[in-house]
Amino acid sequence: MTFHNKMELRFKAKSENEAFARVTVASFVSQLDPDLEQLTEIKTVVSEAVTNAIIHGYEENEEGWVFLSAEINDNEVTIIIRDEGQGIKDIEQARQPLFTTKPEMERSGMGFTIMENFMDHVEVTSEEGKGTTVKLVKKLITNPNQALCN
Amino acid sequence: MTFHNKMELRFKAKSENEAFARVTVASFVSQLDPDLEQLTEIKTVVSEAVTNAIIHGYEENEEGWVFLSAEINDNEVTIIIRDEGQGIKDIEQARQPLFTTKPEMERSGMGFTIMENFMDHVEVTSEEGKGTTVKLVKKLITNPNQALCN
Amino acid sequence: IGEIQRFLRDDGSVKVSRSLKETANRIRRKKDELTKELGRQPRVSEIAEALDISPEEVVFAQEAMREPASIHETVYE
Ligand SMILES: Nc1ncnc2c1ncn2[C@@H]1O[C@H](COP(=O)(O)OP(=O)(O)O)[C@@H](O)[C@H]1O
Ligand SMILES: Nc1ncnc2c1ncn2[C@@H]1O[C@H](COP(=O)(O)OP(=O)(O)O)[C@@H](O)[C@H]1O
Ligand SMILES: [Mg+2]
Ligand SMILES: [Mg+2]
Repeated sequence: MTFHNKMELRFKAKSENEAFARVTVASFVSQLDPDLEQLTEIKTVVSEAVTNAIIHGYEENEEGWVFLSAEINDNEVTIIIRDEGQGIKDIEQARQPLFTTKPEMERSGMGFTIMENFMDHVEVTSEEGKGTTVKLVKKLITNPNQALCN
Repeated sequence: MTFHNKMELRFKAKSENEAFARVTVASFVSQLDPDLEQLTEIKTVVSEAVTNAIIHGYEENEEGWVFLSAEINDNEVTIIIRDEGQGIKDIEQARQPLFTTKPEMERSGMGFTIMENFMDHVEVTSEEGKGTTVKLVKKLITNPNQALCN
Repeated sequence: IGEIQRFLRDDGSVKVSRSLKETANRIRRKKDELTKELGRQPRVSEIAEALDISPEEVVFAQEAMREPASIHETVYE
């Protein structure tokens, strides 16, 4: 392994911080020089996971903390988003496309599906009354010349 | 008090993270939509304090963590940058304009002076062998119309 | 006098939201230009170099495209 970097962040469960979290992770990942498409994918999944923590985990109680870490190992990024909110009863069901417990809020139920589509690996652990952790891993194509040789 | 927000961050003492820290704070503070000049001032002081933690506190030992928090209370921003590095022997001397212990690195010795000029309040605490904490406070002009009425 | 200075300063000030939006527009134009030129999506560094800002600043400014930085701006501009 030649390149390693890590950051850990926590912020209040306020909807204003969704954009903040997205910029923070994207700016950290920009050290790997991804292309703009990959960067947009990462921003999108961070958005989805952080929004879930805020509106489902804490039901917008701004006292709650959202925990976020990002780690770079060579060209692989691991992002962990965690809350200490209400947790998920049935994770398998929650991950189904279109499943949502908040249809009244115009939620699409596509959050987890988007994460699965844009990332190489998505791991969800949760305990009712304790909170939820989402681990997201993605290998970036960081050097176009290298990609050509594969 | 009507608006409150807080974030806490830590990251490895790598020079790559200086730009990351600067943009992270800028993106957090931009929730207040300050004027560009004030945001530039904040980015500059974060740069100076984080660079100090990395190159003086840890002497670029990448194992070290730099701790950064930012808090908004109405239009006042408080930024704390802390390291657990080697600490400062004589704080008063360190804060003098042009004083530097690393003249060989083309350091200007103006870091603390810049912080004092751009912020309303600068507090430095340090213990040799334990680390250094820099607390920076600034009131932002967030609404020009309001300023007119004063 | 303090108030007058403050007034003068405010009068000449540029809000961050506006400045970011301008940078975001430059980024979008550069991105389209480079996509055509290279036949692929540009990398963050390629945009950053072309506009002479850091990759982190590219990310930050790009965000201004997605959402207005303040409600004030949505309503009044
Ligand atoms: N952090 C979380 N805490 C509690 N419940 C969650 C969390 N994340 C997701 N969920 C549950 O999983 C469901 C599906 O999530 P998602 O696919 O993002 O769709 P949506 O957010 O549109 O409902 C949510 O409706 C919610 O019930
Ligand atoms: N976080 C820190 N840990 C240890 N020493 C520090 C730290 N920050 C500043 N110093 C000391 O204070 C001096 C003055 O800092 P500064 O005004 O930023 O100038 P410069 O960084 O150019 O030397 C430094 O040369 C260093 O000796
Ligand atoms: Mg969702
Ligand atoms: Mg310095």
